[in-house]
Amino acid sequence: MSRELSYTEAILEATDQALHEDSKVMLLGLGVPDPKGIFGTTLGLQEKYGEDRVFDTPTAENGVTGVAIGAALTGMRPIITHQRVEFSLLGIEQLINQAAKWFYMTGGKASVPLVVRSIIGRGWGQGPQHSQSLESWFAHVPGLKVIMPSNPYDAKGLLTAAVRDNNPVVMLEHRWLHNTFGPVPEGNYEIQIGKAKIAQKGDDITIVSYSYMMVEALRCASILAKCGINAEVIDLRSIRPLDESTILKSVSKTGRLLTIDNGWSKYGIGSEIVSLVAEKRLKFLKSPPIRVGPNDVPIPSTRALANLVYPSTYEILKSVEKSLGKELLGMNWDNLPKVEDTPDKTFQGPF
Amino acid sequence: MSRELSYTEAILEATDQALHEDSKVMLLGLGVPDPKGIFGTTLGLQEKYGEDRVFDTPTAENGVTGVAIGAALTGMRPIITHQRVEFSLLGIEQLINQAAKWFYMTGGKASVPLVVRSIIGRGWGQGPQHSQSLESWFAHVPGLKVIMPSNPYDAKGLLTAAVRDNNPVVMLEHRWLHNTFGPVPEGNYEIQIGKAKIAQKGDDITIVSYSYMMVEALRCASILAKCGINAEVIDLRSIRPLDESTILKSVSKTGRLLTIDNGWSKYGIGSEIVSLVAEKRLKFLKSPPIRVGPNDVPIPSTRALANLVYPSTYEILKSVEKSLGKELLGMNWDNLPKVEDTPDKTFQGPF
Amino acid sequence: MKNLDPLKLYTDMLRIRFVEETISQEYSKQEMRCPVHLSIGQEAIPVGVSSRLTISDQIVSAHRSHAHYLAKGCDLKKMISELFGKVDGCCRGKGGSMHLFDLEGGQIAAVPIVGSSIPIGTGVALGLKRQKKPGIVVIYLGEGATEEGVFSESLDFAKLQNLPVLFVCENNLYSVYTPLGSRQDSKRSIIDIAKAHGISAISGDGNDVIEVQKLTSNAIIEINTHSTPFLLELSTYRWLEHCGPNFDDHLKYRQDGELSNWMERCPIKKLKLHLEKNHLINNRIENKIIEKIKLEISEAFEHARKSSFPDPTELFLHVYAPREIE
Amino acid sequence: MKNLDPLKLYTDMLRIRFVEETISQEYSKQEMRCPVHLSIGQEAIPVGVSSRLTISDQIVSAHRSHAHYLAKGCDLKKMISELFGKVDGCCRGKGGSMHLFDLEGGQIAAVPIVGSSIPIGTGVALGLKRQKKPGIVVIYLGEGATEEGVFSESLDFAKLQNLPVLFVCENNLYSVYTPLGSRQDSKRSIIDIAKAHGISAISGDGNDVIEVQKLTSNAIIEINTHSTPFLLELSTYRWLEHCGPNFDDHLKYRQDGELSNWMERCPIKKLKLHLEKNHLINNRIENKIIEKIKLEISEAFEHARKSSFPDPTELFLHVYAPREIE
Ligand SMILES: Cc1ncc(C[n+]2csc(CCOP(=O)(O)OP(=O)(O)O)c2C)c(N)n1
Ligand SMILES: Cc1ncc(C[n+]2csc(CCOP(=O)(O)OP(=O)(O)O)c2C)c(N)n1
Ligand SMILES: [Mg+2]
Ligand SMILES: [Mg+2]
Repeated sequence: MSRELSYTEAILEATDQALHEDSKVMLLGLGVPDPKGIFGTTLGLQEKYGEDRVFDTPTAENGVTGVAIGAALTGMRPIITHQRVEFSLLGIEQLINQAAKWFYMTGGKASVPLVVRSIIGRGWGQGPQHSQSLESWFAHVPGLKVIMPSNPYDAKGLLTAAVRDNNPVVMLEHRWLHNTFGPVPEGNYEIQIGKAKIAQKGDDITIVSYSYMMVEALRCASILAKCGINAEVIDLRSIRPLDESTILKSVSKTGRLLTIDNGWSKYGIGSEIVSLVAEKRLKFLKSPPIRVGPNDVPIPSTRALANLVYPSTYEILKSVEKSLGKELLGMNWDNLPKVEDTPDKTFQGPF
Repeated sequence: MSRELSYTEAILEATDQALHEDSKVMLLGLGVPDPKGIFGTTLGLQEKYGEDRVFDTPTAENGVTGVAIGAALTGMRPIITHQRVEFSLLGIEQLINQAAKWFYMTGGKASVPLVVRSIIGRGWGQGPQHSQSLESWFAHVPGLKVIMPSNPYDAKGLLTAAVRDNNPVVMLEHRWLHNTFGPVPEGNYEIQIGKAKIAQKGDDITIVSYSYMMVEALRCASILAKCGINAEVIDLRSIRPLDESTILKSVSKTGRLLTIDNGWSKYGIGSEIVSLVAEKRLKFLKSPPIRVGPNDVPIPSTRALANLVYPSTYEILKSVEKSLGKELLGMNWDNLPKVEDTPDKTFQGPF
Repeated sequence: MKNLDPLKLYTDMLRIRFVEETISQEYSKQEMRCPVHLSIGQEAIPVGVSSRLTISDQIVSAHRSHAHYLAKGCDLKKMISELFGKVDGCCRGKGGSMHLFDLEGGQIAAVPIVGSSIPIGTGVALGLKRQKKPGIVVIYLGEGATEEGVFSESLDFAKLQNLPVLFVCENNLYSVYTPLGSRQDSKRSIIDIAKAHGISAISGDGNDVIEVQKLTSNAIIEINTHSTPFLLELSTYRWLEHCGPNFDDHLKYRQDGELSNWMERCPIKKLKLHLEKNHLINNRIENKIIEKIKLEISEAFEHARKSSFPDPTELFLHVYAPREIE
Repeated sequence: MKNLDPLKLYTDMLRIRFVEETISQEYSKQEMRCPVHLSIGQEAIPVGVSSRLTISDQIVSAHRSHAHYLAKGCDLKKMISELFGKVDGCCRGKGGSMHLFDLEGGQIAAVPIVGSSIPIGTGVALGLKRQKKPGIVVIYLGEGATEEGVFSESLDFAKLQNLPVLFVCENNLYSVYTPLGSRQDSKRSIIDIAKAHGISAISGDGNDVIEVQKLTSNAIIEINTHSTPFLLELSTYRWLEHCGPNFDDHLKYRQDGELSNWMERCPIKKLKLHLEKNHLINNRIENKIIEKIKLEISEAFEHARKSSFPDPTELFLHVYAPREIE
């Protein structure tokens, strides 16, 4: 397991293997076979599997979502792509009213095996209509599954599971994860949808996050370790179904909870987790749980403001301090990474 | 204030007075001038204000939402209607990406005064695609305001405030409230958006609800009173902005919290409220907060199952017992109203 | 290919008419507690269309789907039980009248969000084509549904991929109570919209079942020979209220005399005249047909009445499909 | 009415070209940190259209809006500052390149969700008509945007209400990297789609500014005399990458030689030939024009560079409009 792939390559490989494994799998979306191949995640697949299985579409998200549902009803297993989750809103009626309810509505007689990949934007001035992260919308709806992998290994394993699932699965990919690297096995493997991962074990506080915010969570955990604080970091991986028992078990042990949201916190993912813990583990809580997430404003384009939207390492660590009820020893508060409008130096826009 | 109106009449009167008061107000939507007039809420208005101001539209929710936004940009104050919130999903891109962000996106230079009325269905076998209640979606989005009046007085006052507001306001109307009656003043008046109401004062437990579930909440409160339990019942009225201080003040006093959701509880309205309280009033909580709401399933058509979806008086009272940590004295558990598929005898379907 | 015998067409129309009339009569008993959109007056279209369909052809419908379902040969008992909310309904009671389907009969879906059935039907055709399965897909849609943008999106996609789709637009002049003129400019043409997308299209009298049958025949030939979609726009008229069991002429949203004119143009009456002229029917034959239909219908209602409601545990069943289905 | 002098058209096109070229050159400095969709090669359409617009006319644009904004006479400094993310940008930095607008100049909106600008522009026209305000609304849209269903919905609504809308479709053959043929059947016709909705429509050469001007004149006359919408489809071509500052011919998604053919058909070059033939331009005049434009542009960039970023407190400003605005 020493081979490293980027998140992009992991998605590409999972898709390639899914297309190879099952002739019913098909891949469609605006730009799928173009030279950029959905940020590299679909490159070369049309050449390999032909235009019948891997193809471009008109700019018509509502129609395309419906078409994918219809094809799924005949036994196909479509994967559709949206370069921004905002574009998917045009097809959300199909996803929510139709796909999510089909199996139930037909009394278990017909299902819609469909994967909807949507990219969540951030940074480089994408602005109010290209930077939202609407996971709590999808997570609210019974009948949908929602995965938000935080690293290449999970991206491949969860996408593989999603394609094999007989339900509509929404995969939300953070643009800033695309160029992150990590070990990825060559063969096919699945990560169970609905199971969280303990990304780091610890006893002092439970930090729950997912998707890109896991990068922040783990960074904070290693800083905390230097201060002698052992954080247990939970990577949700899926937000529906939600792995309640892993969360509850951890908080029972640590007695402290911090959630880091990728999207807005009001009526967000952290709200569900904090409520769950308050309902089921109230007595275990040694201090009030804390939700951290983007500020409750539309995302502005200018970096002067956009950088203020997102939780910083500083804010997260300060929240941990508050939760612990004591100062972090040996912290150098001045030396923390600042929020930037690019994930790394290789990212130079424009999209 | 002895005059009683139905919820429907209260909406009609608020709209009538808004059209009268401001020539920029206009009302459009599929069926607005038809003989049923959106369940009676728009009857006679076209005759009174003319086809230029009150008019029907094609079955084209996306287009109509965009048109209303465009008209609002020129200074008009459109009210649009959807006979079911599910239909509004076709126009949700316009509402969320455009209207909700316009004022922010233009640096405060242009705003979208727009009211979107959507009806939430329930009962009489409406089924999976005509019974959803998606308020937590709208509540998640900064830039929107979301009102959910629970009675005729509030319906008139909140709608009046919504039409005068310079922001997009979503009003969700529960179909089962349409035929409820209550005192409504004749003149124009506003209820402040973002302010909750203490519908009943009490010291023993805080019950937070909104929209149709307030009917249940108040029913339970009066049953509880007979058992010597004084519940403080908060009617949220608006779910964005959320009146945090009224909730926190109440829980500080009672130490107990029960939320009753109108839509699904997972990632729902109750989640935000429970989290808020857990974060800010943890120490005050004498027992774990409890969320009650529709079961986490698509809404089936058959009443044999649909009636099991919604929280019953029994379930709510049992939750209160759990919260109080003691049995309700003198309760006759067998004599409670059952969940029905109609709000009252006058409702005989079909829609 | 179904029987092309006009008497069969007559029987099929009459059967649908009687089913709908029975629902209408029985509705006030409050056993069928779900919205119903009846098709009385519009029977010729589904019967004419389905008379040219085979078992491998699929149909997709919307909110007003009873007639489509029955004409295609789907199961009557499963339909009535569904309306009653019973567990042996086609959706185990979970869907109701607005979600009728029958995979064996060939109605793959009914979707009550206006327009949303159209891309789904288009996708069904894509699935068939990719799997090289035989058959075409008929997508029934109201003229109101053509106002939803997804109609145009689906035309574009169907033509681009050259899918075997027959779009059948039932133009009954109304969307709920709203007349055509308040929704579509008088110069707007559904036929021309299809043609502007490169799709052949033709209009016809939707109350003349023989004409519908002919137009369908020609359309299917075109679809199969040129592997291209086709659109039929057929004029017709709904007699009862949009949703519910009753007449609603007193509401005055219809033009004066409009309903009675259209009732004169009843598709069943029209075919009967033709049959009589050609001595293909007499009282004895007709009575036998009626008797058989009535028996079948009363059995279906009796069956539904006696059937059980789903068990409470079914509430949590079917939210998610398991890994292995079928 | 703006100056119809062809030299003015030339100046306007050249000014847009230079602004876009400057953005392209300066982009790598990473001061303009937002996606940019440049219009080099497509200048004739907005310049030709705007040459027939008055100050009371409004335009609505999409993601590729620089040229529309500038041709309409909106403020250059506010645009460049916006690209720099500065507080004196047209959106106080909150919008970036994809949200340019200038209420005084008449660009009421730019909307980067493909197609979503179309009903908004239609609604602007409704608002003007209801308030009996003068002016028409020009809605610029790419040929890709015609694939979104809301295009058809907007055509229907605009015609139904007879709104003063001029739809200007800039057909540049691509949506991002996807060629027309992968998105629209060869028999699909945007002109015919408009006509099928009852809207007059005509196509023309979008790289010939004089032709654009003429077509626009005629369209506006039709809109005003018959109070009806109108659609123009104008062919053109984007030289640079879809989003970003560079050429991208090496990506090979364009046909071989396609770009160079279209560069030959440069709208500015074409008009210059015409001017030269009619002795309306010479080196001296041209140099003066260029000098003036370059000065204006460098001043705008200098200004943007020196301007401040919005204060951190602005993050929470403008989420909700207060009761009293203006
Ligand atoms: C998206 C959406 N908007 C509105 C409705 C409400 N509605 C139900 S049926 C119907 C009429 C549609 O008219 P048409 O397509 O002509 O079918 P018809 O009822 O005439 O058969 C409408 C508007 C809906 N179900 N879905
Ligand atoms: C709804 C939606 N889908 C996809 C996109 C991504 N996108 C941005 S610009 C664009 C191209 C649209 O093509 P066209 O309308 O022809 O305009 P052009 O770029 O050619 O000027 C696309 C697909 C988007 N912004 N919005
Ligand atoms: Mg109709
Ligand atoms: Mg284009």
